[in-house]
Amino acid sequence: MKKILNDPNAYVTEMLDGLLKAHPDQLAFAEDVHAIVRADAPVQGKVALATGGGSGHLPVFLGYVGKGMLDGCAVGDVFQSPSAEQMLEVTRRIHGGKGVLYIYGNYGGDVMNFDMATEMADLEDIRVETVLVRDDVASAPPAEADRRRGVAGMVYAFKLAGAKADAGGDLDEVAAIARKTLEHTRTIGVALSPCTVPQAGKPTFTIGEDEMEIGMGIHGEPGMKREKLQTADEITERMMDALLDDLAPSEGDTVSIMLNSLGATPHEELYIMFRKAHEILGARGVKVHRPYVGRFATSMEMAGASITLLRLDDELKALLDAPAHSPFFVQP
Amino acid sequence: MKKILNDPNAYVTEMLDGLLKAHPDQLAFAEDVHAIVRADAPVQGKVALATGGGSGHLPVFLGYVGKGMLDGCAVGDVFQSPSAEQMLEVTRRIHGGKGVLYIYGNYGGDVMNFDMATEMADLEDIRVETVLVRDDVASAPPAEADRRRGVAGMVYAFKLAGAKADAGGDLDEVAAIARKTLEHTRTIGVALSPCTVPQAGKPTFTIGEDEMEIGMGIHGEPGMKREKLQTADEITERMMDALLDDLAPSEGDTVSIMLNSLGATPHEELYIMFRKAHEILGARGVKVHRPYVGRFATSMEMAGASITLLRLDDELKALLDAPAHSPFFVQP
Amino acid sequence: MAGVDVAQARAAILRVARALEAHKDRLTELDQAMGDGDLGITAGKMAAALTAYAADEPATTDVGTYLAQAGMAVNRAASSSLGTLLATAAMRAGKEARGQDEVAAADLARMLTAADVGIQERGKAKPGDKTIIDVVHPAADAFAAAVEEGADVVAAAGRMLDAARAGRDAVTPLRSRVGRASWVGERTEGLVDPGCEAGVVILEAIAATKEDT
Amino acid sequence: MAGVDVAQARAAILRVARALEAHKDRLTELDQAMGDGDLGITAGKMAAALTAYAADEPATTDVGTYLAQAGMAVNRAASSSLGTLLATAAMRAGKEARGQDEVAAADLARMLTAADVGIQERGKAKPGDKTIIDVVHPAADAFAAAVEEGADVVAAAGRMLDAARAGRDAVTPLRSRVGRASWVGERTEGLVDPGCEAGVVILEAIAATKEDT
Ligand SMILES: Nc1ncnc2c1ncn2[C@@H]1O[C@H](COP(=O)(O)OP(=O)(O)O)[C@@H](O)[C@H]1O
Ligand SMILES: Nc1ncnc2c1ncn2[C@@H]1O[C@H](COP(=O)(O)OP(=O)(O)O)[C@@H](O)[C@H]1O
Ligand SMILES: [Mg+2]
Ligand SMILES: [Mg+2]
Ligand SMILES: [Mg+2]
Ligand SMILES: [Mg+2]
Repeated sequence: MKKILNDPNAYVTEMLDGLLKAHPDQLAFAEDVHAIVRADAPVQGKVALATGGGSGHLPVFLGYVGKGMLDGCAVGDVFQSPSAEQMLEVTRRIHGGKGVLYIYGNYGGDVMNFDMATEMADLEDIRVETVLVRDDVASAPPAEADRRRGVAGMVYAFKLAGAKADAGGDLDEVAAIARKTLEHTRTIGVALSPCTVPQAGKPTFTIGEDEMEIGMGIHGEPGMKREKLQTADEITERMMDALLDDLAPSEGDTVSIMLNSLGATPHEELYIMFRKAHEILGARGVKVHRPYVGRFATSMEMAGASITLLRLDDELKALLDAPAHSPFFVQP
Repeated sequence: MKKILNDPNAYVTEMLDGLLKAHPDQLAFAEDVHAIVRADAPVQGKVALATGGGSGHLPVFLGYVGKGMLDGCAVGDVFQSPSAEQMLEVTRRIHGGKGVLYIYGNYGGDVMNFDMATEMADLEDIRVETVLVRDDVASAPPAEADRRRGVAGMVYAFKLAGAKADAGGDLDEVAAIARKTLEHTRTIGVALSPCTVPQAGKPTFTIGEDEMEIGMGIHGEPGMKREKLQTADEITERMMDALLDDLAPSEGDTVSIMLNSLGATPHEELYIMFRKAHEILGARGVKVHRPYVGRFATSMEMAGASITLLRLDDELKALLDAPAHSPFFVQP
Repeated sequence: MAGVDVAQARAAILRVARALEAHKDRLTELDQAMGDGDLGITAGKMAAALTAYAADEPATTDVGTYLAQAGMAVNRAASSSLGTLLATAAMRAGKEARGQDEVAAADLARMLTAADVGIQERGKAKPGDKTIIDVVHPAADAFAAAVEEGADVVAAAGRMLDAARAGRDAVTPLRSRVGRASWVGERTEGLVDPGCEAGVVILEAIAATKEDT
Repeated sequence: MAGVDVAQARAAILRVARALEAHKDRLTELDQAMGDGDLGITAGKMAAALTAYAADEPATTDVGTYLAQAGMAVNRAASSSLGTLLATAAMRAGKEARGQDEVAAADLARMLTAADVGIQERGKAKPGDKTIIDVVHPAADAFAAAVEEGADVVAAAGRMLDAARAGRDAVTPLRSRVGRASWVGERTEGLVDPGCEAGVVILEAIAATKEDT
């Protein structure tokens, strides 16, 4: 897949430069360390939410920095963790006196660096709590759920924890909401074609013209197995089966569902999948509330999609419905 | 590029089915004829706005049906005009007593069918005005501007005319705003890879691994010429030159700019291009107001991007800033 | 010589459907060279719509109404440029014969002319722009002239087909001036216009009436 | 025998940088087979950061501080799993020697152990999980044991390297249990762990001090 690029080494810097020029009213920038914060940060008297991770997943991560969601984000190179120093800088800039919650995906580099940042923040008397996102059911069996990768489901955690912080929750309450949200969240992906990391210059993996991989991660991590490409209905059914087995909603339950393109797969195909997913939920007596269909967590130009389910109770539903406003996520 | 598909012949029907299931509060559906209207249509006492065209361009066309934008949309097969009958059905369902404005792209099939629908609507005493979108500067020289294709610039026309209709404008006033908007709007695209029409089953065109085509249309219509792939800055500069030559804004003018992915090209690359476009405008003393960066008019999974400029005066600026709410376009 | 009735019109419609279906690939090829390559798909849709339309016994004996309704079926199924123009042609030709259970040579001449005018009004193109008009317009003129000179339908149809083919070939060296092909510019010079080719295919299928029915 | 001073630490840092740069492609290859294939990029970033760090005359004579700051430079430049673990290792080893203008064999043993502990605390993996720990842990133990037994630094370094290589080879048949490779599961059996390989490369470069300086 071809790219519109300048120097691959300047990819993230130029991307951030454009982003800041496009959203000057919403975002501010610690240019030297690639840290993005809300333009009005720190919001005094509110628990601050931070995330971070590699670039190449827009809108994840920094696209959710905004009112009702995140306060700041440390931006790594493509598919690379940002450093502890970047995370500390974000933490300092967003801390509004009520502590900081880190919500990010369960990847080695990120975990280690956020842990380092937590130790550093502690030295500066900033209280930090951490909630790891581990929603990808394909990355480990239920018994080893703490090894799972974090993928699109993190958006629900940002949204609901952000709403709780906006509603005046303290650090423990906001962290509890993030944890509860993620306990009720499951994701699975399917990849049809790879993407290219600009600095690497070649595709992250190879896959046959008639193949797909259900369960593949958003950096090309291995899924369940390489198979012949199936129909949209078959693919959706297999993905939904995996999710429903793991989440096990009961008849009468309500879920929100996120049909997410990994990048190249167009909206048209997402709606074709959504149609089938909706039908499967209906057949199980599970109701759908506030579905999301679009691009929420991508791998640049990778072809494929993921499905996320979030089982809602009244508390989570109210938080999901609260307004939010970031450059990539607007909910009136 | 691989697709997640069932029967290619059911592509549009299944896509619409999913769309209606995802947005039941916002959209309603004349299922048999593939006509989408606002759930609250007809809005009495408001000029109604309709568009239509082939599928495969989401969010264009139907993604802009919603408050502050369009009232209805006739949905064709992929890259195929809908029929006059579909357009008439939309027209009937949205007419709120103040007439109907058709805004759509200048393509033969669409023009002929909307003209037929206009004649039919006339028999039913529904007054219809038409504004053709012809914003693609690459498709004909300025002297033959009425032959130009309609591409992403139509979104500005939907937005501003929709705002005028919301503000109580009558049919002539709303049509005048649509015309004025389009007089101030110019677009150019660049394509890096083709897309595949499901029913055709093969790519719409072929292009070398190291090639691009500046000026290509959103169905793969020929552009200026096939060239070696250049850097993001070079591509952006050439596109901006073509737009600025044609639009000729003066120092001190204000424009809105839309950096639009044709589908596969990720947000990251759009921001890299936006950065350069912003710099070029700055160097000319042209100010940027309310930029849009994302996917607004696509060709399914085509790789490439388009840039649209809209020169604003106070009237257009106020209409651009007005709120809008459709499944694909939310502006608080 | 008896005129054309609904049964014969129905047979002609089925012949047109078969001819369009048979020429799908050729039309796609031509449309790929200077358009968007969908004309084969459009031809297939028109063929299917016409076949479905003519599958039932005609509900009317009125040739005009029968033909106009075929045009509406075509528009519903195939609303690309050519689909819409051909639907318009059928509707206008049908309107010209409304109320007639049989149409004679002179009626056919008027119907062809109405189709020609309809295509020009709908598409706003003129002879010489290198479109299907460059087939239909000379064909209608030739048929009318032949009928005027006293030729029977078969002979008039022969002259019509000669004019149609000559019209197609005459514009082949020219540059396309309207529709998608106009964006391709000088690269269209020397290429057969796909709409012209479709026009010839359809007129040949219609003209076969008098021999095969 | 004199201890290691800042000048020698700086020379060792430059040797590590050169070794990482030289082994980039090999590390990428190994990381492609069971990870995300970026370890060569990470190695290049670490090499560049270390080279830049050691380009200036050291601003301190304190070996510990000098080494800890090198670790911070590595973390800023390369914050992948291994980059962070190695940065942590350097910071912990440096902390252990803070305030010393020279470090002797026994200091080096403590520093290596601190690095080992640091990596385990930071990454929360254990020996046998098939990570760089399976190189660093036995290497630190072997060095400490040799020093305990009265070996000089050169001899202890030799035993350290033997243990490091043996540690890498011992886990190659096993299945990876942490990090990206754990998602690849049984397909990792028989493959050399990229972090182990990097660990051996780095320790070899450090150990070369005593011979080349
Ligand atoms: N405005 C027009 N008037 C007459 N004929 C036209 C016009 N536009 C296109 N055509 C004819 O239609 C043919 C293309 O048909 P079609 O493939 O259906 O068009 P498209 O795919 O561009 O909608 C052309 O070869 C030409 O003969
Ligand atoms: N938690 C951990 N503890 C110790 N070593 C680890 C851990 N995670 C990964 N590693 C080591 O790091 C190597 C991969 O390094 P790197 O490519 O930087 O990882 P990633 O790209 O996944 O961030 C592995 O081969 C392994 O030796
Ligand atoms: Mg065509
Ligand atoms: Mg077409
Ligand atoms: Mg790696
Ligand atoms: Mg990595």
